[in-house]
This record gives sequence, structure tokens and C-alpha cells, in this order.
Amino acid sequence: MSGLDDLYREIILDHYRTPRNRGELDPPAVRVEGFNPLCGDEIVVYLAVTDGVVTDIKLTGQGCSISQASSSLMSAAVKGKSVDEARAVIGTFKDLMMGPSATEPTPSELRKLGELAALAGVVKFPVRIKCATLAWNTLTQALDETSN
Amino acid sequence: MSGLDDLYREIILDHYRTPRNRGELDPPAVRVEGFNPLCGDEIVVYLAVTDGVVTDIKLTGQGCSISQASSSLMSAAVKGKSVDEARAVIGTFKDLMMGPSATEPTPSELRKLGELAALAGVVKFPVRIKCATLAWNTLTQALDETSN
Amino acid sequence: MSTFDPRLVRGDIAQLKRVVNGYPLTYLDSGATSLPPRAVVEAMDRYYALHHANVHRGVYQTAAEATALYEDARSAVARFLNAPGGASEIIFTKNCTESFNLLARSWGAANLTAGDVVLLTEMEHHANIVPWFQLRDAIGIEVRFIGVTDDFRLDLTNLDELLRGVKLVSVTAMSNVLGTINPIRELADAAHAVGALLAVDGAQSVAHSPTDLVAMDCDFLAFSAHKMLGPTGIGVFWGRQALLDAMPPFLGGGGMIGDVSVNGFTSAPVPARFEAGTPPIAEAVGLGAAVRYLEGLSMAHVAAHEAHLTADALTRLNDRFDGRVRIIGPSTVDRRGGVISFDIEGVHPHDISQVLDQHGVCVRPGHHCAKPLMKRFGLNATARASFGPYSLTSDTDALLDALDDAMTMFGA
Amino acid sequence: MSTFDPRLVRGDIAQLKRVVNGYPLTYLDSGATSLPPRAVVEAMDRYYALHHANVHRGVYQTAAEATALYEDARSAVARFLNAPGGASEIIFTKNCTESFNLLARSWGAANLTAGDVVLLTEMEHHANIVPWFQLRDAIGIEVRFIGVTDDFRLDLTNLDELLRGVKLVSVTAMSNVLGTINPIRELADAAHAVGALLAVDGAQSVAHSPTDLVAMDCDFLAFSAHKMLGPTGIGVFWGRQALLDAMPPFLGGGGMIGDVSVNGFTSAPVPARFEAGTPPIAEAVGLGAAVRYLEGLSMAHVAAHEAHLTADALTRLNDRFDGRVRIIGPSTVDRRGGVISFDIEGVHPHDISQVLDQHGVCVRPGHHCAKPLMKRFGLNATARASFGPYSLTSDTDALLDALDDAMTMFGA
Ligand SMILES: Cc1ncc(COP(=O)(O)O)c(C=O)c1O
Ligand SMILES: Cc1ncc(COP(=O)(O)O)c(C=O)c1O
Repeated sequence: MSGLDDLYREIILDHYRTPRNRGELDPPAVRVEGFNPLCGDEIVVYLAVTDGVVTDIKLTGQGCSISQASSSLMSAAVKGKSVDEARAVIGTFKDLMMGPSATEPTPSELRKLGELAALAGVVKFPVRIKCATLAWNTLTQALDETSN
Repeated sequence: MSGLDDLYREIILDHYRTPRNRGELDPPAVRVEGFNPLCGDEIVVYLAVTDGVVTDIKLTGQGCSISQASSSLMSAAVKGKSVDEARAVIGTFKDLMMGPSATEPTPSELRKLGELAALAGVVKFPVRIKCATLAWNTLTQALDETSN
Repeated sequence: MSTFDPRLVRGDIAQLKRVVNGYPLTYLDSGATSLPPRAVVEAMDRYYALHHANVHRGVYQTAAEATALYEDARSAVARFLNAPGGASEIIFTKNCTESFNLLARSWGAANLTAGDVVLLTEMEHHANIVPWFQLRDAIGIEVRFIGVTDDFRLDLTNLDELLRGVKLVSVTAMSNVLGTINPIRELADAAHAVGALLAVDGAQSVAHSPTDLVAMDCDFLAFSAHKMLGPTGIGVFWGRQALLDAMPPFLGGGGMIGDVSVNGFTSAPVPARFEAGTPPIAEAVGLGAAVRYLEGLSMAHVAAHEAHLTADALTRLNDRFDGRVRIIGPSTVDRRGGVISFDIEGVHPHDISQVLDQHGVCVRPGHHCAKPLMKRFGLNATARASFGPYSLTSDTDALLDALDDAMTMFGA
Repeated sequence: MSTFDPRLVRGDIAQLKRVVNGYPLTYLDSGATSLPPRAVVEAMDRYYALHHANVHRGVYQTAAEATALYEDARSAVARFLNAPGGASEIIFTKNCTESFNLLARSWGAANLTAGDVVLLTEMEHHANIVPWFQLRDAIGIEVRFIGVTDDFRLDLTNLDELLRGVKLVSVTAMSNVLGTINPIRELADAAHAVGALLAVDGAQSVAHSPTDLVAMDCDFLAFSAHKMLGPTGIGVFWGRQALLDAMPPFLGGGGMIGDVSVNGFTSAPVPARFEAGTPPIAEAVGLGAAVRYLEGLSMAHVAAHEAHLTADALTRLNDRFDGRVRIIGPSTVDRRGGVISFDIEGVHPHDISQVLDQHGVCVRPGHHCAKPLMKRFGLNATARASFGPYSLTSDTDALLDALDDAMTMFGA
């Protein structure tokens, strides 16, 4: 079961069982829905940006442990960050999901990842990568909408 | 080459090279076109029926030796016959094309077939059966139209 | 005489000899696709090695052989279904989904106009929903749904009302999520009584119980080869001869024409009219072999075997997990087949499937292309185990042990 | 480094070991379908034996393997074509014919209105004609044809005039009857200059010469696997990413949706949007293997080899029969490929093919699904010999001897 332990690290199960930042935000916060049409996972990201800073983020939706933990970890990682920093975190996370064949994260990037590094095990389970990235793609969309 | 000799009997090559009853008839003779969409063979049957008798039949069209010979043999076999007799010949010919697995033609039927018996070899070449039957299907249609 | 023995069937399936993650493969996803026996793959190999040629237009020996093999497959399918009009009613498509698109765009577009109603059910697969929405968006028909009761049956209490204005009822013979087997003959009679036709989605039924089109009295049937021990890349569309004869072509191209000029085209007779382009020839040969294989097993025996497996699995899931594994579907084998969807509080179907994979157990998580049904029951996904003729109760043993592990892991 | 040797290729083709009517099989019908090498059939066998599962929705090991193999095939095809946007521009259909139907009904129906012109050529295959007539009958577009000259070339003298009002030019890269290779880049430039798009029928070109979509600069490409050493049951549709992204779905069903409810559906991104239902998975694996096999031979070598065979055959047909065998197509290998149609006065193509079969020689008689072209030249049918990478000049020897016999028999 060593493979599975890599996927279901304790941090992930914790974020799955106790997701952070659940809930909704009222407008003017933007609301963006994300779907994984293949498996039915759904996520709704509510994003409040003021003066270039992610002042609040809330999430609703349903999905597997990976998609839920990933979204929870994401919300914790970007809340309070500047939009530029948030985009940088998205970039670092995406690199992580490209696996060891892509550019290895540098120590400083790994530090930036913090708890997110727990998601590194997903790379060994290619079909689950889509579960992990759903929230992040939805966040990108939400950031794009706030800057329109 | 024994197989081929069975297909290309002398009578068939003769009717192919010197087709009988080529030409057209003016109305009130009926005119019916037949196509073999798979191979492009075409035939046009002109049929004159008076008082229940096939008084004249003419043919135009293009096709392989089997389709041309079969139509020529057909025209010779039904010209001057009553419509009922013509339909009977069609039936006998169709039985012939069903091959030895169907009811064997009786001696009296074989006699009725006359020269048509030369087409019996076609049965061994299933893809050519459609070539041989095109004219006959077109004749059936023409007979149906004259009785309308 | 059938000598049906699931262990012999199992011996014919190469993939079931695989070891995955240290466990022998436990394949419980026949509802998604089935594992072909050696005879099916070998028939296709033999076809490519000896007879492959394009069909219908060739005079030479191998072209004649390929054509004969292709048409033999058509006859085999007609016999397997007891098609009232024989082989010329059998049309080869690429899958069950294309068959429904053919129905909607050929029969549907020619016979329906704005306001006409097509009646589906809430338990349909997207293959029998989306083409009708597409037709609705194109010509303004109405798409209506028969509901599903809390005990996973079609709600036929208001059928008379639902049938008002209906020209076609299109229903799955067996739900690919619930396992529910629908009353096809009853629906055929009800549809015909109001002058409507009945189309049946046979994707989940043809490989699991005998099909008799005469007894069913439906008007159209669609299914895929890959769910009945056959290859991918081929499906079947059956219709009554008179209906097919009156239908305009669907896809245009070679083989379906009568004549073509720079001014237009005419179309060929059925079935050629609906088989544009080079057909799935090797796949038809494989499907023919699958049909013969199933006939050799006898579909009645297959159905009995799968009913036994299903009853056993339902009982044991309930006994062992004491209600923590909730079955999404009828709880007994009365009018239900060997597709078992379930839900475990606190463990998402994806995670169930992931942990089960670690035990070599293959089950499918997701919406199973039946999102309206998922919405009906407030679910996003289920995990689904489904049987085939090669399944054994030992597969259920493996499933139960693996489920135990998943529930422990997630504390459910 | 390619080590291309047609005799080695021949050794890979099981069917070429057959003896028919006492003669070794002489296969000269690669234009209709090609004979797959062992590597292609074995790749599919291996797929069924080890990895078969439904793609895209499974979490377990074999489902992940099947999905990876299916997507690998997409990447292999993208590489083979030098597709500018990579794998996501590759859509798997059931054959070249479905690809053209997809183009006409998705792009065509969404982008054309009454009076818009689609410009074809008189040498098109029905697959690239009938779908446009169907669209014309549905929405009133005009279908126009570029003529063919007496020396079997596109008549481009009045191209400017023909292009008036044209939104799409759709042209075969190589005629399946004449062997003529058309000037694709020139047509792309001409089409683009008037704001039209260019679609290319690659059915006869992709297996016989290198394909470089960037150099061709066309906008759509359609072809079938079975003509390029691959299996039946799968075709390819390629389009520029931006064009595909803007196109509505064609067939509806599972896999192509974003969401479905009882009220309607939304569609998935490309390429999934155009792949409704269970795709031809094993066939994609076979196509991937065929692509790798062809890459191993190197398409440049294949093209050179077939040019050599064609030049030799054209010369020898002329020399031996002294004009009694009339070539329907260009008389030299300048811009022409290895498809040789011919006409013999006094011997119908069916009879030619029948007598040749007696010598084990496979050639195809008929209109080759190009009836407008047949009509252009006042023909009902031709006999057609066509080469593949496994063909040898000894095949031409057999052809010539058999033709001699046919002409003697019919006194021609
Ligand atoms: C030029 C051309 N286009 C299209 C096709 C159609 O291919 P398919 O029958 O595989 O759909 C063919 C082959 O028959 C062809 O030669
Ligand atoms: C009930 C039902 N209908 C239709 C389909 C569609 O079959 P295919 O994907 O082979 O077209 C399926 C399988 O996915 C099914 O289970």
C-alpha cells in the first residue's frame, strides 16, 4: 500500500475531512463554477479581490478526497496573498502536477508550496491529476474575471 | 481455368459480343432503368406489352459480360411470350441463381430455361450474381409498370 | 445443449490472468466494457491474416471472402436478436451512441415536427438523451421524461398523461446505473396504443439476457459490440424493415448511394443506405464471433448465472457492512440485472475505486453518463460494480475485502 | 535511419503468404484498403489481452492504461501529420467518410448559409461530395466543382472565377481513380486569399507520401486508418485548434458533454466534444502502431519506392500492350501516385478483375465511388491497380501476364 500512502497523505485526508474556507461570498465577490465532466466533480469558487489582494475566498462543491483536499489547500495558500502571488502559486502547483519530468521545483519553490507539497504524490496517479487541478483551473478563471 | 470456363461459356461470350435486341422503343412501351450502385452497371429495359403478350423488348446500357449477356439472353427468352410466361421464366431464372442449395430445376424447367442454362455457372461466383440478376429485376419492374 | 460453466468462460479471457498491484485482476466493470474471449480476438486476427479486403465492390477472392464474412456477421446478429425481418434490418454503426444519433437525425428529423414529443426516462444514458436535445434545438420537438421512483423503478403511474403528443418512446432495457430492468413489452403496448413507436437501448441488456425482438415488439434497438464480448469500434442499429425503408440517409458518402452526379445523389436500399464509407469489417467479424460465443453459452444460462451472482453480492454487501454500503438500485434481483451501484458515506466513489485498484479490483466511479439520474437522487457519482458471464462469486469476495479496506482507510 | 526494404515489409504481411487459385496472392488494391503488418494486429491483440477497459472515466489500472494507449495514439497521429497544435487537434472518427460528415454538419452548418459556396472538384470521392449535397438540401448552400482536364489534372484556369462566393474549398490530395496529386499548397493560398478555408481529403495521400500540415497550410484534413496499414473502424479528422474550438458538437452522447440535465446539455472541450460514445479504442492502438510502422519505413522512402513501381508499371503496360490498355490518369509519375486505372476496349473491368483473380491478382473494378469523374470521362467503370509499401515489381509481372490472358480470352 506504499503507493496509496503517497496519494492519501495525512494532510490530504485532514483537508478532506475538515475542508478550510467552505461557504459562499456575496457579490461583488466573483463566483465561478468548475466541472470535471468525466467524473462529475464540481466546485464553486467565490473570490473577493480588493486592491490587487485576495481578501477572501470560499468554496462549495462535491468531489473526491483529492479534489476536495486540493481545493481546501489552495484556498489556504492564496488567501491574503496578492493576485500576482496567487498566480505564482498556481504556476508552481501546475509545475508540480507535470511531474518529475518537468522542471523540478527548487527548494525555494518547495518552501513556497508549503502544505501543497502533500499533493506531489498525485503525480504517480495520472488519472487523479484532473481531480487535483480542477480547483486551480477554476481559481485561474476567477482571477481572470476579477481583473476584467 | 476450369472455373472461369464455367462462367464464361461460349454462349455467354457470344451474347456479350453480339447482344440481341439492342435499341430503344417509343412510348407507349415502358422504359425502366436499372442500376447496380456498387459497380456502376446500368441497363434500360424498353418493354411493349399488348393484350398480355410481350410483343417487343429492347435494351440499352453498359456493363460486364455477365450483365450484358444475361440481359441479351433474357430478352430472347421473353420476347413473344405472354406476361405470365415471362414471369415464370423470371422465377425459374431466380431459382437458378439461388444455386444448388435451393430446389434443383426439374428437367422440364431446364428445358424451359433453354440457352439461359448457360448462366448456371454464375452461381459459383457469388459476387457476379448481382451482375446476372440486374436485367431480370429491371424486367420485373417493367412488367409491374405495364400492368398498372 | 449449453455446457455453461463460468470458469471455462474465464479461461477464455486473457486479461483475467493478469496480476495487478500484487493481486489477480478482479474485473467488475463489464457494464462499461466487456472482456472479449480469445475466440473473438482470434476471429479478427484470422480475418486480417487471410481475408482482409474492402467489402462490397471487389470481384477477387479475398474481397468476396471479406464481404461474405461481413454479411455473415449481419445474419448472426439478426438471428441473435430474432429480428423479424432478418439480416437486412441490421445496420452496423460505430457504437450504440451513433445508433441513437442515426435514429434522431434520420427517423427523427423526417418524422417529427415542432411540438411533437419524444418521451425518455430519467434513467437514460446520455446516448439516449443528448441526440434528442440536439434535435429539439434544431427543430423544436419536446423532450419529456418518465420519472424514477424512490425504489428505482420507472414511475408509470401517470404514463397516460406523459404519452400525450408522444411520437416516440425511447427507453433503456436495463439501467447502466441502477441495474433496473424496464418493462419493455408493456411500454411497447402503451406506445403503440397511442400511435407512438418504441426505441430500446439494449446496451446493457443484450449481453446479459436473451433478446427476442418479436416478443419485445419494439420498433428500434441500439447497442454496442464492446459490451457483449465483442470488439470496440462497432455498434448495431436495428429497425423494422418498413421503418428503415422509409428513412432518409444519415451519413453521406461511398456505399450509401444509388447514383451521384455533379447535380445531386440518390440513395441505396437498406442496410447499405445507412453504412456510409468503409464499414468496421474486422469488427463485424469480431461481433459475429462474440454472438456465436454467447449463443454457445446460451443467454438463458448467462442470465441465470448473473442473477445468482447479483443476489449473492446484494446479500453479502448488506450483511457484511450493515447498511453502510447503500445500494443505489433495487435491493433484490427481481427485475434487476448485475449492475450494482453503491454509495458509502464519507468515501467518495473515486477514492473507493482508487483503494480497490490497490487490490486489483476494477470498479467504475462517476456519473456513468446518466447525470439526470444522478441529479434525481442528489448524487454526484456512484461506485459501480458490474458482472459478466466470466464473473464468479470469488470476484465478490475480493470486492468485499477491498471495500473493507477503503472504509477503514477513510474511517467510514 | 530508415532501412526501407519492400521485401522486409512484405514479410510482415501475413496475407501475402496466401495462395489463391494456385497462384501466390498479388495484392494490387491498396487504394481500397491496405494490408496491415503483423505489428499492427499484434498491438491490438496485446491491447485486448492486457489493457482493454473503457477509457477516460476509469480510475483503476487497466482503465488508466487503456486511456494512456488511446491518447498515445492521438499524439502519434499528431506527430505523423506535423499538426501545428498537437494532439488536441486530432479527432478519432469511424472513417474518412464520417470525418467529412463531421466537417459538413458541424463546421458547415454553423458557418455557412444559403448561397454560400463550397468548391469541390470533379475528381472527388463520394465521401467528399455527398455530405455537401446533404447540406445543400438542408440549408441551401451551392456546391460547385473544379473541372478536370483531358490530361487528368484539375482545371485551374478559371479558378478566380470559381472561387467567387466560396467559403470552403474541399479537395482530395490524390485522386483514388486517376492517381493525380493535386497542388494543395497552391489551393490553400488561393482559398485563403479570398477568405475561404481549405479542407483536404488525405485518404489516398497519408500512406503514400510525407504529410506536413504546416507546409500544406490547409485547415482541415480527413483520412482513414485502414488505407494506411491500420485497422478498419477508425478514421481521423484534423482541424486547426481555433476552428475546432468554435465548432458545435456533431454526434451527441456520453463523453462529449459538459453537463446534462432534464433541461439540456453543454458540451465538452475539443477533442472530447467530437468523440461521442465509447471510441474505437483498440483501433486507435492499431492506428498508432501503423503510424509508428510507417515512420520506421520513412514516408519519403515509401513515396520513392511507389514512384519507382508506378513508373515501371506505366512503361511496361504501354510497351507490352501497345496502347490497347488505356491509362485513365497521368501517363508519367510527375505529380501522380501509385493508383493506376485503366480501360481495355472490349473487356469490361469486372471481367478483367474476374480473369485476374484466376491468377491470384487483386484489382478493383467499378466507379471507385467517384461517379462524377466517371461521367466526366464517359466511363462506367475502370479496373484499378494500386500499390502499397509492400508492393514489388514482381506484382506488376503478375498483373501483366494476367492481363494478357484476359485480353486473349475476350479477343481484345
Ligand atoms: C480519396 C478517398 N476519399 C475518401 C475515401 C473514403 O474512405 P472510407 O471509406 O474509409 O471512409 C476513400 C476510400 O474509399 C478515398 O479513396
Ligand atoms: C445504457 C447505455 N446506453 C448507451 C451506452 C453507450 O454505449 P457506447 O458508449 O458504446 O456508444 C451505454 C454505455 O456506455 C450504456 O450503458
